[in-house]
Amino acid sequence: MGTSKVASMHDAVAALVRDGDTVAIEGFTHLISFSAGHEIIRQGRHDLTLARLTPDVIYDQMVAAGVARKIIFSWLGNPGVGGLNAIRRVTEGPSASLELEEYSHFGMVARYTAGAANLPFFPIRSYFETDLPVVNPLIRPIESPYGDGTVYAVPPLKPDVTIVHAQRADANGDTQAWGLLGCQKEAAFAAERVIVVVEELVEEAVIRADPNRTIIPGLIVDAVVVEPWGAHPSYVQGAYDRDNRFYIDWDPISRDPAATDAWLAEWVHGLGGRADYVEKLGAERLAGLRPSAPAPSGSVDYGEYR
Amino acid sequence: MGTSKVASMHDAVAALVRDGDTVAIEGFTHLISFSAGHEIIRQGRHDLTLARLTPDVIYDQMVAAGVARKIIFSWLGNPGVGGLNAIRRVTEGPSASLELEEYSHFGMVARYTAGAANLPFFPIRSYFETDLPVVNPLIRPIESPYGDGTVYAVPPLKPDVTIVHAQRADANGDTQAWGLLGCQKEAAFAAERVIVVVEELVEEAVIRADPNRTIIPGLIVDAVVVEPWGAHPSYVQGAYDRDNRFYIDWDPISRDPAATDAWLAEWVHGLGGRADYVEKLGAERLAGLRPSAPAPSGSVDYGEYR
Amino acid sequence: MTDPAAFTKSEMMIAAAARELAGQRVCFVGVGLPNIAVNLAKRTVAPDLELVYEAGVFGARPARLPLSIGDPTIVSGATAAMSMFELFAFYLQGGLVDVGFLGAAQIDRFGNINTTVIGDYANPSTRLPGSGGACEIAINARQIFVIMRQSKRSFVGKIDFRTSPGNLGGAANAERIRREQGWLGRGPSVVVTDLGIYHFDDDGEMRLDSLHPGATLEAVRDTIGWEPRISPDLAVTPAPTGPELELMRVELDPGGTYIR
Amino acid sequence: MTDPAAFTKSEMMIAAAARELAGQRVCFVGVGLPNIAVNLAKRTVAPDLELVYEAGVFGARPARLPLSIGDPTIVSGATAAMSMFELFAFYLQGGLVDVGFLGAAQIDRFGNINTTVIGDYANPSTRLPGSGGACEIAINARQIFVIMRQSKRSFVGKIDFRTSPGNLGGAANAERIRREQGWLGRGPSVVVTDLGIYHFDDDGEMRLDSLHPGATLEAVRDTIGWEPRISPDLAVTPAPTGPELELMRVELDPGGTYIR
Repeated sequence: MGTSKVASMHDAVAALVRDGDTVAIEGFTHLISFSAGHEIIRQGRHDLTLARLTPDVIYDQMVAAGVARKIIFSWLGNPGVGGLNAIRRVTEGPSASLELEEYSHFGMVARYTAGAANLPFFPIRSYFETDLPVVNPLIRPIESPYGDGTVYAVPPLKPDVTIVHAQRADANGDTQAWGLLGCQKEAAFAAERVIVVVEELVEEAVIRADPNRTIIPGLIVDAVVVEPWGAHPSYVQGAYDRDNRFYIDWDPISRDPAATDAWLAEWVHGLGGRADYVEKLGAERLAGLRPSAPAPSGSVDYGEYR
Repeated sequence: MGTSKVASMHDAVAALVRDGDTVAIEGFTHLISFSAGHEIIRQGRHDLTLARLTPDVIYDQMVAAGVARKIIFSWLGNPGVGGLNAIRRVTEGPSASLELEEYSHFGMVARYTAGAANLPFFPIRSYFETDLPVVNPLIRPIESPYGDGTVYAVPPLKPDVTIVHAQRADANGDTQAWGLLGCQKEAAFAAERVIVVVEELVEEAVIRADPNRTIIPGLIVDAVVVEPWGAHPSYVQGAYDRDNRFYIDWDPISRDPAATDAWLAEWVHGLGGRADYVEKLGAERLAGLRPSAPAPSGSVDYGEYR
Repeated sequence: MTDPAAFTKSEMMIAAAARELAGQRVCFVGVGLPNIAVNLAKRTVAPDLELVYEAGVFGARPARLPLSIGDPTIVSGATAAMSMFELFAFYLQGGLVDVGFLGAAQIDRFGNINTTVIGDYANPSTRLPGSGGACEIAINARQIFVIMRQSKRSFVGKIDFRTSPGNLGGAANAERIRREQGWLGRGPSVVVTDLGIYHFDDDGEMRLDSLHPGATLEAVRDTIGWEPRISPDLAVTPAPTGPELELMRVELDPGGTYIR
Repeated sequence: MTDPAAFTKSEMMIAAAARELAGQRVCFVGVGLPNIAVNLAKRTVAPDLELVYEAGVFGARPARLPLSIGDPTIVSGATAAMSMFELFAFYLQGGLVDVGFLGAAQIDRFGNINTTVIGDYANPSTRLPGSGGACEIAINARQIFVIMRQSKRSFVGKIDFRTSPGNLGGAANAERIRREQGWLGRGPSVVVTDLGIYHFDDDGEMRLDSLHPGATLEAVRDTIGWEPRISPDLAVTPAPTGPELELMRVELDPGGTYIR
């Protein structure tokens, strides 16, 4: 099937992420493509609208680096630690310069779903008697055509680029993931362009042996980037754990603009890419993030039918 | 967790399927619970509303046996063979006695989805400029609250009972299936009561080793019936093939009311249950339906995190 | 081994339909004749064709001709197997399908299709299967291919029920409505029958562009419920090749369900 | 080994919150304090409790305290891991969640919750995380449990932003609106703080039913922005037991993130 889509992160971002784009790096706590976020910073993209349920440390870094003009989100924090300080600096007080567009988690998931399904809106039973539709006029009531009341609608979200990290893909971009699946599938189908970053490149036969495990078909994928540890400090089910120390350490760094700049200089601008980053983190730190033991899924039989 | 839900098909149907119920035996060509349909006939249920995308031979048999007053569907045929003759007899001509409520496939899937998600309607881009909304007033136009046009809505479908066949479940009812997944998940979540019929009862640990493979949690399951070959003459991915000869043979039988009655007497009323049916089919016929070779999915690693 | 000089009208029809798929990328495979035509195309003119089955499969590689629209052979070795919600919402309605390949019981000159009833809906003389996925395929696939045998009962001046919209009352009418309603589909582009190949002209009406070997314009006119438009450059369809016939007879339809 | 005579206010709060889950079946676990309270309950009063994580997990059996609302330990060994669409649509909105367990930055006497901003929305003095799933949990879970520390800044007469609806302007008002709008949720039923346990009375207002050991009514009044209703049968919360403390200190929160 066609030619390989395997590319370096540099080339994938250079070709597919453009100034002014709406970019979604999705993955709910799991499989967050920090490596793509860093490359976007390194290439100096600007005026991006960044969409993500949980902006997390990666968008805090991207905002600190000046790539964003707006964030579309549903929960803005450093999970388990506190606030996102770089984002707070540009959203609190009279000099706020970063635009925020805010939903709930299900609202964001429903927005991607409407985008993926080419629907003009998606109805959900949420937002009743809250202030969210007051401050976000895109959350609108919609009456059931069956005369049984009103629910709320959210509009489709169609990113220019969606970037997801996964355990494995083949060279066509056929992608499989397990563990938490978040809304990567919906965000990818909703997007104009898709970059998949994987821990491991596998033969097409590995994918085709378990078609129910596929979350994204190569059909909608523009580039496959192979970068082990590309989701660090977030995690990859079965491969490595969340590096909680990183999330905790980010808090004091991000409170201090100078320290933040120094961190970006050292860990992003000062490195060529994820391979350098992995080397700099060091084998010992990485080894400590491996699962305590394997937990195999077991195999099921699809049968051959000739 | 809790006590076992394992029951005989007799007891499951006796306890959970009631006269006048809306019953959905779902499974798109794959995993069709013929065995549950036969038990419903055997117990003489009546005035059922039968919902299914493709009524298939099983609903033809149930209609022939007089259990149904109405069918809700999207494609009414004997797939690859022709019409469903018992259903045609009671729907064509001036003496039609079976009520039909008709959608498209996506309309039916959307109805179950709205039922499962407790939505008052589900919007889809279908039905434009067709006669379906003309003859089915439950298919209604709905305007986008964003001023960008109109789509169609379908109402939720919430069966009293949904019955699905699957490869395996544990005694709690936690159910896993692979291959074609149809809309079993949506139909099960939409239902008030759920019966799961499986080829194999497995330990809870087998399910929990691969949580992404679970399609229905025991939480919504009322009974687990263990009946190998319970989906014959439909098929079970990895276990057995479709018995096409059965579908072809059904055509002349179902054209003749007397032959149909004789078939029901011999293969349904005359048997105690699926074990008798399997024995009557014979080992040779069944052996011919096994896959030509195994096709293992392979195992993935979830990792232990302590 | 296979004599290309002897072939059935069905074999010609299926081979001609398969060839129309050359250059296409993603095809949504309908039940019946489309299924064998698409599977033949995948083995001949369009090896990279991605097969989409409404049962919930993308990138199928059936090792045999699937017995119906759902079959374990379309899953084993496929790229992805998923819920029907995902297939209809994200693949079809999401705009990823280039060709929707349908059969029909009745068709009119503008490619509008009936697969629901013959006669009155409430009191039909024949109850047909209904839409299945055809209604949304016709609206959301970028273009529609149709394969069906010609007869006065099937090629009619007015269809009894519009299950799947084609060019409605003609091209101008259809284009305006599609634009206003935001359809992704541009409507029907090919109809292949047992007698010839039709495309749609600027008025949105079927035009006979190629006549199968052995078929005549009389036979065409005798099996169509309106005066058909004939291309001034009417071609003759190349006969099925030896390899096409071999594939149909030996691999795809050894029982002769479709090709007889 | 663990001295039950010495415990922190946080330990008392978490133990009291966990005990409230006795007899419950399906709990949607919020981020932060709810996470440790629910995990403690699963190991003590409610071993059959089914844990639902918004990240897309049903029937989690975390081998350690999850670091945040998403963590690989909530997946390994779970009953089901799925897309967030499925979790929110079918489990939560579908009505399968008995208890939604939330934290809050501000709460009012009727259990309405703010986790969005302090101050004006457009120009906030503090930007809080926002809804996450809390808004739809409050509407769709059958009942809501809240765990949060008391202070004049958090227990306020009027919240700055209503992220998650509680009993709105009182029980009568809330019941009418829930009925009219078809909510599945019946609203908040328990608030556990570092000082005591509140339930909601017939007016839909918080009522102090139990005071933690060491806490005083003065301390309660000093940390609440309205004159609190006090039960005439005010109880004293039983202190954390040795096993509860052991579980919190050794297994669930050895780093002392929550229990200090």
